[in-house]
Amino acid sequence: MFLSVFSMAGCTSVSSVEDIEEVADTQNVMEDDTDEGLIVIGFSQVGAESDWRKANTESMVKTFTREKGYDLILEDAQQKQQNQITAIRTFIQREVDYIVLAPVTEDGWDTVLTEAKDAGIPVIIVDRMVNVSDPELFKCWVGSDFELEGRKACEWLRNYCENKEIAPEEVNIVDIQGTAGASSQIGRTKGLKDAVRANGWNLLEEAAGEYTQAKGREATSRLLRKYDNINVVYCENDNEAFGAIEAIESAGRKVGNNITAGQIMVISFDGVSDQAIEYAKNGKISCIGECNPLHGPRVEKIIQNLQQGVTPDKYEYVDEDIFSGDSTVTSIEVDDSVYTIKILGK
Amino acid sequence: MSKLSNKFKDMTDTNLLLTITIVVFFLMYIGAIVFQGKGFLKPQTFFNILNTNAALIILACGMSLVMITGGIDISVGGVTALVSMCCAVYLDYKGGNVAVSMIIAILIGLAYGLVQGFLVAYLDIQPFIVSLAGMFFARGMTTIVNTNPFNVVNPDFVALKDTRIIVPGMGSVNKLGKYVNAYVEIGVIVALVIVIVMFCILRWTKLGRSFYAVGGNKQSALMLGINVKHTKFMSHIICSLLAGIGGYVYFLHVGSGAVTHAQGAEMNAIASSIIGGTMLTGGVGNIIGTFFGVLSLSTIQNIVASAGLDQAWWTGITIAAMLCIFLVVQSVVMARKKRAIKK
Amino acid sequence: MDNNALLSLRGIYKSFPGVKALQNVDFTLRKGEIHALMGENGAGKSTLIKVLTGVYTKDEGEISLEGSDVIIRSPEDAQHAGISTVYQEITLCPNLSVAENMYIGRSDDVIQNWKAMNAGADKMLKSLDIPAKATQQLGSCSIAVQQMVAIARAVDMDCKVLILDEPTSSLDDNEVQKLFGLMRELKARGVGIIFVTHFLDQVYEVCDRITVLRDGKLVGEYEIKDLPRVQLVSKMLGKELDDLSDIKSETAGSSVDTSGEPVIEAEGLSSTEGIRPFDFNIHKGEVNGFTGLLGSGRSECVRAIFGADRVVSGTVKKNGKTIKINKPIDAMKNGIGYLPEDRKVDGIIGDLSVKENIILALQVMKGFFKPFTKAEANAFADEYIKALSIKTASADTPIKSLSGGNQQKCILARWLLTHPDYLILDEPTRGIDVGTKVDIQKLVLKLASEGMSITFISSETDEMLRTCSRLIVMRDRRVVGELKGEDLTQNKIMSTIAGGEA
Amino acid sequence: MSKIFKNQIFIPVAALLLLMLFNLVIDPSFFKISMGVNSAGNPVLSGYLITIINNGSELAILAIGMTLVTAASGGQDISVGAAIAIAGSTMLRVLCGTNTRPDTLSTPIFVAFIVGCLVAMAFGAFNGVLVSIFKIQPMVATLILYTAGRSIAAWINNNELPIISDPKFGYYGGFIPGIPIPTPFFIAMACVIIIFLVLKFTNLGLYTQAVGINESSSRLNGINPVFIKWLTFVILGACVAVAALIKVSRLSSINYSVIAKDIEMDAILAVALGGNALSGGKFNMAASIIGAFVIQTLTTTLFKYNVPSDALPAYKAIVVIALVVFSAPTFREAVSKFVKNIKGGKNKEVANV
Repeated sequence: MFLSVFSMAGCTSVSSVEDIEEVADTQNVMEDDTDEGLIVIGFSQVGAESDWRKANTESMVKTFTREKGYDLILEDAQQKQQNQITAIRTFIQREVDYIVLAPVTEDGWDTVLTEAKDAGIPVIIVDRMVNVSDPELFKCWVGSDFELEGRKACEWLRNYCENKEIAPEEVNIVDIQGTAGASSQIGRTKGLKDAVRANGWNLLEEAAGEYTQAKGREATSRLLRKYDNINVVYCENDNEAFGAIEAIESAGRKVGNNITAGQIMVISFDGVSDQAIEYAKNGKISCIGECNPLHGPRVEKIIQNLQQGVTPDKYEYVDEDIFSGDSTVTSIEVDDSVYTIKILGK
Repeated sequence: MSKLSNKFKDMTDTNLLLTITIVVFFLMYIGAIVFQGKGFLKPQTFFNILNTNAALIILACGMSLVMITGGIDISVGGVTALVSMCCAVYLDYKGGNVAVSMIIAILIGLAYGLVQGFLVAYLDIQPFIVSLAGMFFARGMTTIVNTNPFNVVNPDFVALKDTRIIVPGMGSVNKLGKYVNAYVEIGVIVALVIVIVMFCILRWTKLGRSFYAVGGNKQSALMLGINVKHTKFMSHIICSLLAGIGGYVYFLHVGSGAVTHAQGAEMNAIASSIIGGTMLTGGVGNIIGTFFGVLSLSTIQNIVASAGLDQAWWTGITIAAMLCIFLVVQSVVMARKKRAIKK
Repeated sequence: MDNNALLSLRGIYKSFPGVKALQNVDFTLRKGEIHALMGENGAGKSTLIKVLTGVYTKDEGEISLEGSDVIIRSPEDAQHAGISTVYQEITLCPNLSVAENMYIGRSDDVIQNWKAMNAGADKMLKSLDIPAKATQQLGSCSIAVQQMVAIARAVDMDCKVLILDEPTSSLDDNEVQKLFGLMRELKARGVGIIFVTHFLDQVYEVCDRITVLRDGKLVGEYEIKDLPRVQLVSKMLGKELDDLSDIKSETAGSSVDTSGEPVIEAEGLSSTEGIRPFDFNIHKGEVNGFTGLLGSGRSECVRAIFGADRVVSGTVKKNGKTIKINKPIDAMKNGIGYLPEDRKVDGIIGDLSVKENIILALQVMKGFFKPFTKAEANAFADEYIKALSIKTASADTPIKSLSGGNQQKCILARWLLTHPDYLILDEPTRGIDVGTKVDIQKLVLKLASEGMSITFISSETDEMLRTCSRLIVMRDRRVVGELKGEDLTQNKIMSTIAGGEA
Repeated sequence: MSKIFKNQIFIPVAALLLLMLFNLVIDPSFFKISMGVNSAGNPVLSGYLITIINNGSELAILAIGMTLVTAASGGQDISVGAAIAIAGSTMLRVLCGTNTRPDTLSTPIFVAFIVGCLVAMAFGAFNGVLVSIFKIQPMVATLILYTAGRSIAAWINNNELPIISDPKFGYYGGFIPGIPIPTPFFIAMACVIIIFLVLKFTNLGLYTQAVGINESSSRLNGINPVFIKWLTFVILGACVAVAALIKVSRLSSINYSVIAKDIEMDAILAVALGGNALSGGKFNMAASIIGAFVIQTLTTTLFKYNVPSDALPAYKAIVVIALVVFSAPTFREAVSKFVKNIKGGKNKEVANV
């Protein structure tokens, strides 16, 4: 399964794959210089709540192997900030060389990151952002521009509606939100809200989906009972979208692009799992804003730079695409950049 | 040898189980040092266990108490979450002061104790059902109070939360060559005080001994002139009160309110009590044992984490395995002892 | 009105759903007397005592202690008023120490002084010759010692009124004598003692006065010297008694043919409960018995035959053929029935109905996949309720709401229903009123005459003499003798039990 | 009248009627059942009542096993939720083989169910051994599996989330084409019928009750209490497997940490609402099963009035407490005394006049 994700990623962000190889080469040279032997990295992961998260973890595990001179200690926090704080404290006691943190929420990191700084351990943040008083508390951040993802997906919807001559006031959207307070939730929600305001769509309700299939299903079926005019379900990740599709189908409705004919359009994010791509191909999901989970190589590059005393950029965005199974829209423009839609053929 | 077996025979059940627990804890910690090395040798690692588990220690004390009395209270985790959320909302949205938030915590605990205690003791409803409903109610109320998790930024509170008490004479040199003192959080002091107070209550007060009597045999306790209903009532009052205090200590440690806070804490508290030698049938148990029970439980978690068993599910499996071994050992030891007495 | 009255109860009423347990009962206890409270099972003795000790609250009536009215709502209140009680069942906490059991629930002190408590307890235990240490966990003491501890607690409380509710049922003769000595001593100190027992001998040995209850009503209060035994029994039963003499006249089981193959024959049997290997046999239509002091291994022997404890050695033959008995079901399938010693713990299944309790053993023998139909079960139950005249509201009443004697009859019915070839009755008459006792004895003889083999165990020797034709005597967990025919006399039994050379 | 009132089944039935009445008064559309077409193009019934019988099915199935365990051992199995995760994970593993997203099933569904069933029964047997042989209290013994279960479930599938695309697998938790009534309801009814036949044609009921009330006495009557207790846990294991089949079929996938979450609490509640003593002994199977549907009705009613799922427990708790307080003997006694006093007072007044 992992391989397929990898190859899929390969077709979407070719550059990063090349990076891996380059870095791996330099790494082999490097190894002889360090007396300690292995570089110990403590990685506090949020959990395993979604396919994206798993691909993210896999990417880290596959990158930081013993063969390449790393010792990765992975701590699964099971969605709890408290567990992450405990994990970081354990890392400090074990005197790891680097701490990689994929924070569950943005707030509440000051204390523990100060401890890490005092202990002289550099911290690299991945995926979601942290909100700290002193930006020096972490070395750098690697992740996606979630707001951009949201804006791209909305731009696709706008283009699609224009092409199909659907009036903005006929677009009735519900937003199945991700884990409240997560950067991705905040960014994707903001992207949607801005677009709703700019285009005059109806945003019927925002519901909590917590990035899980079960919650997505539950929220959607509740909303379907409440509103009978929903025609766009904006899910903030794939797992929520799977749940939403189930809910729509078990309520006796159909998913698809043809919203004027009573179908319900599902828009989603991440696009890491085969199933999501499959759904996009056969039109169950109309549009997926990709969120690249392959942070491992980027983090490795940063660590290599740090080892050599090079200060990396503070913020690094990964490249991301947008997929659809429908060829109505071929390219969109956001902030003066043009993005080509990856049309997934059947 | 026969002297030893005699001693074994004369030991009260409580002391016997306590001894097993303490021995196992030390063996485990030594094992951890031997196999895992430097991390476990640092005093701060041990104090981190205390810092992280201060709230659990308090909850487990209350749990042991109701278990000794022959009951159970599975609402403690829910109460912890409710306390955290209420205090967090109060402190941030209302800009309230820290002292009042403490009173709120204690009042929530007290209210829980009054209602649950009344239902269990005076209406004779099974404690499992009552506290199950209590747990549901607390978890539900927590969401009703506020759905989204958030960190408290109230400056007084944050100052209190970040207060560290230096443990004199202990510390270690860190990577940068700096000597760092070992420290504990305020919650640990609260937990230790509660352990001592609870130990004294159970050992030396009339009420404390009544808990054991009621747990040992309700009918007999009644005949011996103990007010059984009042005793049960008090056990729930104290347990919920401790859940309130434990909830605040938890809140003080995490500094945030969230619906998912302290999830499964009730089961951890029960597991700690059992590992600490408290029996769910009532009448047997010891607070010191419970204290070591919590430490054992979290040491295991630490070992699992630092053994590099990366998947989260290993923690669950090892804790369960440990629980299983403890239970079977307890069961076998008690059965042996019974047989020894018969002969 | 008696000036010397220590405790008086006037016009006590107490009813439970469907039962009027006490109706207008008066009772007076004087200073320095031992007062027997007598009556059949279900006469209201236990209820009266529970009202007095606050376990039940009375519906109506007054209680006065030393002339002033007292209100007793809980055992705690009773203790504070100076009424202490020793119950038939042990009402101590097994998980606490001996000393604690003696002192808990007594003082108002918030803090417990362990040192003083242990010292006091040790002194008391020593003075009463109880073989236990103050710091020992109560659960690790034998039942008899536990009962003695309960008595020690009551004695130590400096009470004005001491209630002993069948305290002797788990004590051996020696311990009973020790208890009587203690009672006399307390009496001399002016304590009033209420003594409830089924043993008539004991009543006549220590008591001064008797109050008789029947069907929840007061029959009367008598000086002991004015009330001969026969009259006491007739007052308790409410009828003149010829039945007792009837039984005596039958010299039981003399006509049994013991020449043939025994029905059950055991050789070298021993179990995990620590009895020495013993041999045993019984013939068709014979009634024999195990006798010996409490703890001599009587019950353990029959339990080994029935497979109730794990058998470690020996063989059992039925009608000459070796059979394998590992667990009770094996014994049952071979036509053996066992009425256990402890009715509450081993006999009844409290929440199940009388009917289910009666059919249980036969049902288990019939098999898991072959339940009786409702009609069959009802027919069985009705037959035996009638045959043994079990007093119950209906066959569907939970057995726990029946009186002790009727519960025992149900258990008896359960085994009779299986039509065993060999029936073991371990203390079938313990804690049962005289009337039912006689019924059961008669039934045993009748069954034997119909060809059933029966082993009968009882603590009351005269009862054994009346029913058994052969007695196996036990001491210290081994068989020490077998008595039959001429040798079946009280004296001979006593001397065999005692084990003197004489 | 008083006989009806005293009957054990009165409480759950009354609770059910009360809830129905509440819905009838507030919003009769609760009872509306409409015929629709689902995504596969099959005619299906939908409506709140259908939701209740659909979603209450797993609970009813579990209540059967839980009632027996409660009766025989005087304790509860708190690991059923975790065990469902294990059984479900096993079934998916067997169905998928090595590929987590297979296009075709590698084994027939029937085989997968049997394997899942055996695994669930084995875990039931494990609990049973701890309870019956080691004499550990059921709640404590099952705490072990409760702690480890979901981890084991994740481990079975290497922490992957297998997804079954074959629509046939969805039938068990959804609809069979052409039949508009949800399949879980049929499965639950089949289980109910089986257990009633078992209770009628075997002595399971008598034995479990006897063992639960007085173990020592049962043993002396030839029953093997160790085996009976163990057996009830194995039966519960089988119930768990059936519930697991429905659960995973609903999703055609599994979420280890969420699947059947807190269902143990609901199952225990169902037993308690049925008026069965949680301390064991006598039981009434029908009452437990109705109890399960009471809980589901309550849940559905609350959902209907837009109570968010996280806040649901709070309302549930209030209803539960009201029910147990009402059925508590002490409370009933106090009330009847109070009523009597009022009546008595009136009588006296009359007499005075």
